[in-house]
Parts: sequence; structure tokens; C-alpha cells
Amino acid sequence: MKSSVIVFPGSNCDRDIAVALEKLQFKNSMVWHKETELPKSDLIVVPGGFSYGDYLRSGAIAAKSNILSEVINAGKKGSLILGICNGFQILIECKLLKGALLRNSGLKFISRNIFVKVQSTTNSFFNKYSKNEVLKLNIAHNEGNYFTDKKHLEELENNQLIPIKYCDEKGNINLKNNPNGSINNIAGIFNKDKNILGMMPHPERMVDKILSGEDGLPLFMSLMN
Amino acid sequence: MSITKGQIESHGLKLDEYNKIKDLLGRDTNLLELGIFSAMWNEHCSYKSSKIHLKKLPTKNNIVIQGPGENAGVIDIGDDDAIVFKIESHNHPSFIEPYQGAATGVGGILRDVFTMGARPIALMNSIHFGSPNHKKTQHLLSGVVSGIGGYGNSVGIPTVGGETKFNSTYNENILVNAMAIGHVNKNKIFYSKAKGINKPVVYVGSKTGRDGIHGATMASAEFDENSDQKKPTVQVGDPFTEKLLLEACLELMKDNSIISIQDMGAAGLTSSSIEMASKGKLGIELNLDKIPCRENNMSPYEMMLSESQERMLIILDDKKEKEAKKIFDKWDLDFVVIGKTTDTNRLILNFQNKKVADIPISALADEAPLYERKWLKPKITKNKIESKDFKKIKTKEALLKILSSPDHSNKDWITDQYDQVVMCDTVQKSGGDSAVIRIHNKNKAIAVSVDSSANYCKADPKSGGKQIVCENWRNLISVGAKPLAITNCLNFGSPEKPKIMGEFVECVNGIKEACEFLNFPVVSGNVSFYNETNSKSIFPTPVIGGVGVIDNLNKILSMKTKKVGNLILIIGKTFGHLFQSAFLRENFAINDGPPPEINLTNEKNNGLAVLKLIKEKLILSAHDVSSGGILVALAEMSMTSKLGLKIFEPKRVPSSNEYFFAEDQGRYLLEIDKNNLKKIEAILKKNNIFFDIVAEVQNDIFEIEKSFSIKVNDLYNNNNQWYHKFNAIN
Amino acid sequence: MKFSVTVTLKKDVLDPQGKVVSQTLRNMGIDNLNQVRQGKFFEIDLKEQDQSKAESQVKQMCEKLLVNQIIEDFKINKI
Amino acid sequence: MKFSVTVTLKKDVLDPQGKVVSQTLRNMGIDNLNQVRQGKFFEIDLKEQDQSKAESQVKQMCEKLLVNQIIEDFKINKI
Ligand SMILES: Nc1ncnc2c1ncn2[C@@H]1O[C@H](COP(=O)(O)OP(=O)(O)O)[C@@H](O)[C@H]1O
Ligand SMILES: [Mg+2]
Repeated sequence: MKSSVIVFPGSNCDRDIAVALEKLQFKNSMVWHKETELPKSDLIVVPGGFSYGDYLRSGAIAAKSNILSEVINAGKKGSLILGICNGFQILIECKLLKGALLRNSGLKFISRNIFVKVQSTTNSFFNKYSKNEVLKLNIAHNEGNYFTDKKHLEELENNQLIPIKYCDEKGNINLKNNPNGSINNIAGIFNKDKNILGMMPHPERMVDKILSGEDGLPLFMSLMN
Repeated sequence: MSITKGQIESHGLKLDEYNKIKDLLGRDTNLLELGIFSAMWNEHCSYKSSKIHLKKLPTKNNIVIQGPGENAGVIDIGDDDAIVFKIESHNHPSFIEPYQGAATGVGGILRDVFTMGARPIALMNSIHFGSPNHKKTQHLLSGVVSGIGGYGNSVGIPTVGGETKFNSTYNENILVNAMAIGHVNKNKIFYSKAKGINKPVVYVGSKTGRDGIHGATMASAEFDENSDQKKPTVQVGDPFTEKLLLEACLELMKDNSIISIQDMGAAGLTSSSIEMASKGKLGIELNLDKIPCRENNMSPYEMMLSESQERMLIILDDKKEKEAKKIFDKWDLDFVVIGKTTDTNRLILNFQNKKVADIPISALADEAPLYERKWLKPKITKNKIESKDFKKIKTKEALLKILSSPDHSNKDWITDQYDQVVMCDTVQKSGGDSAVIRIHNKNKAIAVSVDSSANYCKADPKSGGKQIVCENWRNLISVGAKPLAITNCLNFGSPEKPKIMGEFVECVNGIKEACEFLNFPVVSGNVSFYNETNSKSIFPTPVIGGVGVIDNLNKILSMKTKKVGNLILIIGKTFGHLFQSAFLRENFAINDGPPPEINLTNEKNNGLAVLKLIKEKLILSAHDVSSGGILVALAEMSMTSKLGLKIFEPKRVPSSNEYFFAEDQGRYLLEIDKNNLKKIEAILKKNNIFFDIVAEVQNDIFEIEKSFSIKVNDLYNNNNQWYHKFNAIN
Repeated sequence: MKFSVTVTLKKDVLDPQGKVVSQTLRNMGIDNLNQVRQGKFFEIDLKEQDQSKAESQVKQMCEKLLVNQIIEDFKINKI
Repeated sequence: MKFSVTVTLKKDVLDPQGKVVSQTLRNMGIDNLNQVRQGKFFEIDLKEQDQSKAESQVKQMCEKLLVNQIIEDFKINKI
């Protein structure tokens, strides 16, 4: 399996995701944002961080870069694309995913381990999990408060386009366990064809027992199927 | 135009200091030169009041690669790996504008570390605020915390720990000390000493604006009601540019094109260029027309004294200019040759085809005044308070009072604003005795802890100085690390007051004694004087940042208890010393009396014995006993694991409060498997270590035999409220 | 030629910042507050003499970068 | 009664956001750009008939919460 990680000025989880991918034997290449061509890859990752300092709107400036038009083309052709945290924000800004990521409802940067519940496994990213499984993942963001209009929200809910929702340790999905005010506790969404995933939690931070767990590993294993 | 008395004073120079300048130059200065002298000769850059005392500190041993005198200290942790670290204060700017002050403090210390070729791997901080009841405290706390997070998160360096304390002594003068830790191959370290003549001097990073002009002078002047007028000197940080600068510098450092490199910190272009020349015993000539400026019509004075952030000065191999520029272009950063090294030993500045300053480097650096300030030996209170009353308060009540106090409350409200795990090497986050960071791709780690105890230091500066080094040492050992070296940030009032100077001298003496005894050298540091407002100075607050090494990841320990039925041992004797304790402060508002005594021999023996047990894999969890005594330490272990403890009645001490809350030093709590008790006893006895069994791990309930019991969850709830309530939007 | 651009969230888009600011102001004792909405402000300085040309340029900047039209509206003013 | 408040950075204060935005616009081909500075915008709606009273209330909000006067300036307008 071949993967590409797109690097922007200000990306800072690019090394972390590369380590995770390589641990699972992906042949990974780092692609600088000024490039105009993508190497042939089975998976494209837009990593977390603060591309362009999160200035203007997080993800907005990165969405204008050279390489992004290639990513958009690949996405439209059905390539697998994973946007994590800032990567999710970038995918939203370049309209590969619909909706908006607003300031966290508490107006503070939040970084901690949270729980998400797997809503659907019939896709390329979560097929190694079981439905309703509760995962411990880490979040670290200022703008993870997902918002979209009613119609789109219904579309997301009805077509299993929300793979993970914030919950508590036992899997209860409620307002109390919503860290950022995200509508319907959404932690990640797919596009219609489920080849593009944007998620706020960082699966790459959970692939090592000695750190805080391995709940992110199956996501990368799913992608190898 | 000659310099007036008013100009001299407004530059923070004394008249006799200006006369010395005149003698050195053989003439009056112009205003630009006066500005340059004032920046170099002020306390912050020249260490004129502290230098003779700092010289006493031990700074060398077989693991020290670079001690004080460079941008940061460097130690050897084996296999070509070296750790670069330093702590620095940003107190005054943070009081004026907490977000930007704290943010730029983090930015500055990161540059000190990556200037040396190291990739920063962790950030720590020590922050002190006034009383929670003071009107400014909440605003300052939330601003400082989001500033620290805002900068570190964006650059992508995990903030893994620190300490937060409250005391009315900081009401009008908070402390914000930031520490950065980096990793470098020990054969690829970069230094600031210039070498070679006619080498290009290159300016890289952000453009120069009018920010922070005279920041260094501000840091060396005490506050008064007019401080508000100093506002425009606030610097705004740009963590995005810092990240680019970090990556660009590390990329350039892969080959050998850099001769020397120095960040532009306090006093900006002035101190960086002079320091490089002075260390290399060279001259430097700059063309100020070349300086990349953010605003139009900036004067040479403004350019030389600006403290715009995210800038560096590099002396480059003359053949490597093109390649180097390419790298900075890639990262969209300015890269401009602004001058060259010379053999004149002078600083020469040209602007619009005129020479605007010409000063011998030695006059600025070596001839800076050095003072042996008058100091008074601090009086140590020996008075003992009537101790009958201490028995009156119920142990449980006292415990909950301490656990729910600002200083002892759970700090999640703070640490949730810091990305603690970016870079994916944080093995242990904040909340434990030390943070633990894995060396990337290796089976080893470093431990880091930051500590201070201003109350102890106020009561007895010398013993307080010793204590804080010991506590730091203990914190490193408690996670399984071998302590290696420290950095320190000495926050004090005005050195011109003999009483304050006395506190400083004695604290340094204490630090020296402990560091020498423990073979725990000082490799870098910072002194922050003039922490006073309207002549009221803060408590003496030395902050120690220590680093240790763990040579195998499976030896890392935490304070989290592991299994029901296991025993908790205490190492070290409990005498019942309650003066200066959290128990007296939180329950009786008593702040008198001497701090606990430090016995360096016991400290060392106990620590080494604990390390030995850890090495033999006989310890399952560990926690040092510090503020709050045994009972608070046990409660912390319980809350971390959510397992309860059955604590045994004390046998030897007069009252149970004295036993449970005493802050006697050199003690550790260790969780062990019952089956190993014999083996452990044998080792401890052989090494003459005092120990006792204090508790047994059980489910849910935290209790003292025949005294009280409480659910661990209730302990946690008491411990976890204060910050949320204090910072609730109200 | 200088322009100001104000960018505001569309009416039916949640405004977490405005919400918290309103709440805080109310807690500070301002009890006749209906609501606060927070947006962005830009000051754009162009080397351009022709006003209509400049204006259309600013509009383009808004549409292409400064504004996320899915959630935001904008207004341009010459200053 | 509605007011708009624009908050801008003081003149010599670094504006990292504006800097990146300007750079991006230039890269997008706008070559007659002098500079962009970014600020904040608030729309404040008060239940208050007396304009001068309302205005002084808004001013107070700015000074106490909305504006960091150490680095920012502000302007109030009735809308
Ligand atoms: N308390 C201290 N103990 C040991 N070294 C110190 C102390 N204070 C300052 N130093 C050393 O003095 C040198 C100058 O410090 P400083 O002016 O803070 O450096 P910079 O200008 O790079 O921030 C540094 O090498 C620093 O490590
Ligand atoms: Mg430095």
C-alpha cells in the first residue's frame, strides 16, 4: 500500500502520521504543498497542525495551495482521502466535505483523550472495528465544532456518513460528553461516496501501547483491506 | 547634541555608569550608542548584580557538554544523544499583556534551544499568580495559560508539565517562567561564537518592527503606577513564523554552512551581534539599510533595540550563501546579508552612508559593570507555635481543605489547553511527578520536572534553595529516572536592596550546596530581578528545571497504584515538621516558622536506594512526598488510579495530624507486591534506609484505620472543582 | 485606495463566540442586551486609482479567500 | 438599537494574520496590494431607546471585555 502525506507550512502532525503509516508497512511519501503532482498512492492524508498558523479561518489558506487541486481531482476520482483535525478543516475549506468547523463552544483550545462510538463499519476506514465499539482517541483543536444545515445533517444521518460520534467511556452519546459543541456529537464525516473522511480526533496518536493506547490502529488496518 | 541627565536615567543607567562609558569611548555617546550601552549594561543582559554569585554554582561533570554561557545547556544522555535545555522568565511582559507576554516567552525559549541545533521535544512552565481574590488574578491566569498553549500548540511542541501557584506576594507581579527541552546529536551542536573574518552576517526570520523597544530595560525596572505607559513595548508573537524558522534552521543545519548562530532575544539585534562578536573576539560591521523592516522610516535606534520576535542572526560560511538562501526562500522567510565580521574588535553601524555608531565590543561586553552588592544575612524565624490546636481539626476535614485549595487542585483546566502529546513521544503527561518523553525511535526517555517553593525560600532562603533542588531530584527519581542536571530561573526583587540581595545570595548558596552534593550540575539559567511593585517585592522564588534519563522504557514509573492487596512503603523518616506546611497554611492561615530541615546525606541515600529498587523491578508505582505530606501524597496516588487505600495508624509520632501532614524531606511512597517485601527490606536495611509500611491498596475506599473513610471518587470531586469554578464565566 | 470589509456569520449559523460574549456581558450586569454576533474585519490597501476596478478586486478577494460564503456574508466599504 | 464595533490592531503592532493573508492574496495574483490588516467585528443589539446611554454602554463593553486596549483600538457606529 502506498500513501502520501501532504505537508503545509505549519503542519505539525505530519511526522506523527508518517510514523503510524510506516508502522503498518505503508510505503509513505511526504508531499510538499508547492508540488503540482501527487505520487501514485492508495491513500492521501491531510495531517493535523496549524497550516498557515490557522490564520483567517483554519484550513482556508492551505485549501488554496497547488497540491490541493490534485487532491481534489483524486478525491473526485474515488481515491481514499483522510483529513485529520486541521486536515479535516482543509477538506471542508476546499469543499471536498460539506459543512463548517466553528470555534469550540467553550472558546478554548481543547486537548485531551476523549471517547467516540463507532456508528458504521461498512466503509473503507472502519471495517476493522465493530459497530458501537467505544474508542479512546485524542483531540487537540480550537475549531472542531462541526455545523451544517438541516438537510445535510439528515443526509449524513440517514446514509451512515457519520462514522464516529463523541460519547462517554460507556458509549453514551450526550451533550455532557461533547467536547466542542459539535452538532449531534459528530466527530467525523464522510462525503457521499465514503472515500473521503474528515475527523477531528487523531488516530495516529493511538498506535502505541506505551503512549496512551492502540485504539487508532484498526483504522489504518482497515485501509489496508 | 550631547546626552542629558534625563536621557541617561530614562535608559536605566546610573550617572557613574555613564561616566564609565565616556571613559571607555573617550567621548560622549550619541543617542543610538547610549541605547546600545543601556541594553547591554542593564541587569537582564549583563548579570551585573548576580554574576559573582552565580559563579559559585557547580556547572561541570562528565555528562555536561555545555554549561552556562551559551543559548542553552547541553548534556550527554549516551549513544550520541544530547539534551539541550533552558528556562527563562517573561514576568513583566506577561503582567502587562498576559496572552502575548506568555506566548512570546515560550517563543523565546524555543529559539534558545533550536539555535543550538536541537529539535525541541517538550515545553514546561512555572507560573505564579497573586491571590485568587485579587481582581486581576483570573484575567492573568486565563491569559497566561492560553498564551502558553497558543504558542506551543501551534509550533507543535508538546507542553508536558509545569507548576501553578497562587500567593498574594505576586498580586502585582506575576511570574511566568518557560522551559524548553530539545534533542540533538551530540556531534551536531551549534554555538554562538563567531569565527573568521569577512564572513557574512545574515539576518533571518521575521521583519523588524517597533515592538518591544526597550523590553530588556523594562524587565530590569520595577513597576509603578506609570507602568501602563510602557504599553506600546508589548511584543506580539507569531508562532506560525516560529515554526517555519525552526524547520528552516534545522534544515540549514544539516550541512556545515553555519559558523555560528544566535537568536535575537532580549535587546534584539544589539545583544545578538555583540555576543557573537565578543565570544569570537572579533568585530562586526552592519549596514542598517539592509535590515528587513516592517514599518517605514525606522531609525537605527529602533532597529537596534527592537525586540520583534522570531528572528535569528547567523554567521555563514561565505561559500554557502546561495544554498542557504534557497532554504529560507522555501519557507517564505527573510534572508538578508546585513554585514560582516571584521578584525577591528568594534561594533560599527552604517546607515544611509554614514557611520552612526562605533563602539569597542569589549566596552559593551567585558567592561559592563559588575557589582558586589551589599547583602544582609536573612533572619530565620525559629519561633515555634503552640501545637495543641493542630490536633483539634479533623484529619479528613484538613485533607479535603488542602485537596480543594488552588495550589493542590487538579490542573486539568490548565493542561487541557495544552497539546501534551503532539510528536507522539509523550509517555507521561503532566499530573505525575515528572513528565516523561521518549527519545524518538529509541528505547529510552528523559524525565523533566519544574519546581519551586517560595514559602520555604522566604522563611529560610538557604535551606529553601537546597530544598527545591532536592525536591526536583526526587521528582525525577519517582518516575524511574536518573537525575542528570538542572536549569534554574531565579526570580527576586530589587538587588539594590541589601535584604533582597541577601535572599538571593543565600538561595544561590543553598542551590550550590545541594547541586554539589547530589552531583546535579547547573547547565543553564536565567535571573529575573526587580520583581517588585511600588517597592514591595515578591517572595524569593527560584525555579528549578531538572532533567533525568531513563535508559529503558520498561522502567518508567508513575504514581498510579496498580493492584488491590499491594503494600505502600514509605522511605525516609517522618519527624512531624508542620511549619511552612500546606496543612498550616490552608487550615489555619499560619505562615510562620522555619521550613523543614534538609539532610543532604539522607536525601541522597534515600534517592539512590529507590533507584536501586526500581532497577531491580521491585517497585510498581512511586510518588515523592512534598507539599501536603504523606496523606496528600497517598490521596494523589489513589485519585490517579481510582483505587482505594487502607492506611495504617501511625505508631511513632505524637499526633496523627503531625504524622500525616508533616513536610519532612527526603521521603518517597512506593507500591510493592507483598511477596517482594522480604527482598526489599533486605536491600533497604543493607543500605541503612529508614522505611515503614503505611498502607495497602484496596477498592474504592480511601481510609485511615480508626479515623475516617471516604470514596476515592469523592476525593477526586473535591480535588477537581476549584479551577472550573474560578474560571467559570461569571 | 483603502477599503474595509466586514464579514459576519449568516443569520442561521451558530455563533459560539457571540454566544459566549453575550453571556459574559450579561453576567457583567448588562441586562438590556439582546444579542452580540462576532465577525471579522479587514482593512485592505490597494495601489489602484480606479475605484470601480479596485472595488471589484476587493470583491474578488472576498469571494476567493476572505469569506467562506457557505456560512458567512460580507460588506465592502471605501474608507 | 444596534451598534457595530470594529476592533483593529494599533498601528505598530504586528499582525501575523494580516501578514499571511496579504502574502496569500499576492500569491493568488493580486499584485497591486499594499497591505491587509485583520481585526474583529461585533454587532451589538441593545434594548435601549436612549442613544447616548446605549452608546456609553457599548463603549463600556469594549473597554471591559471586547477590546484589549494594550494592542487594539476600536470604533463604535450606530447601524
Ligand atoms: N541562574 C543561573 N544559573 C546558571 N546560569 C545562568 C543563570 N542565569 C543565567 N545564566 C546563564 O547566563 C547566560 C545568559 O543568559 P540570558 O541572558 O538569559 O541568555 P539569553 O540572552 O540567550 O536569553 C546563559 O548562558 C544562561 O544559561
Ligand atoms: Mg538566547
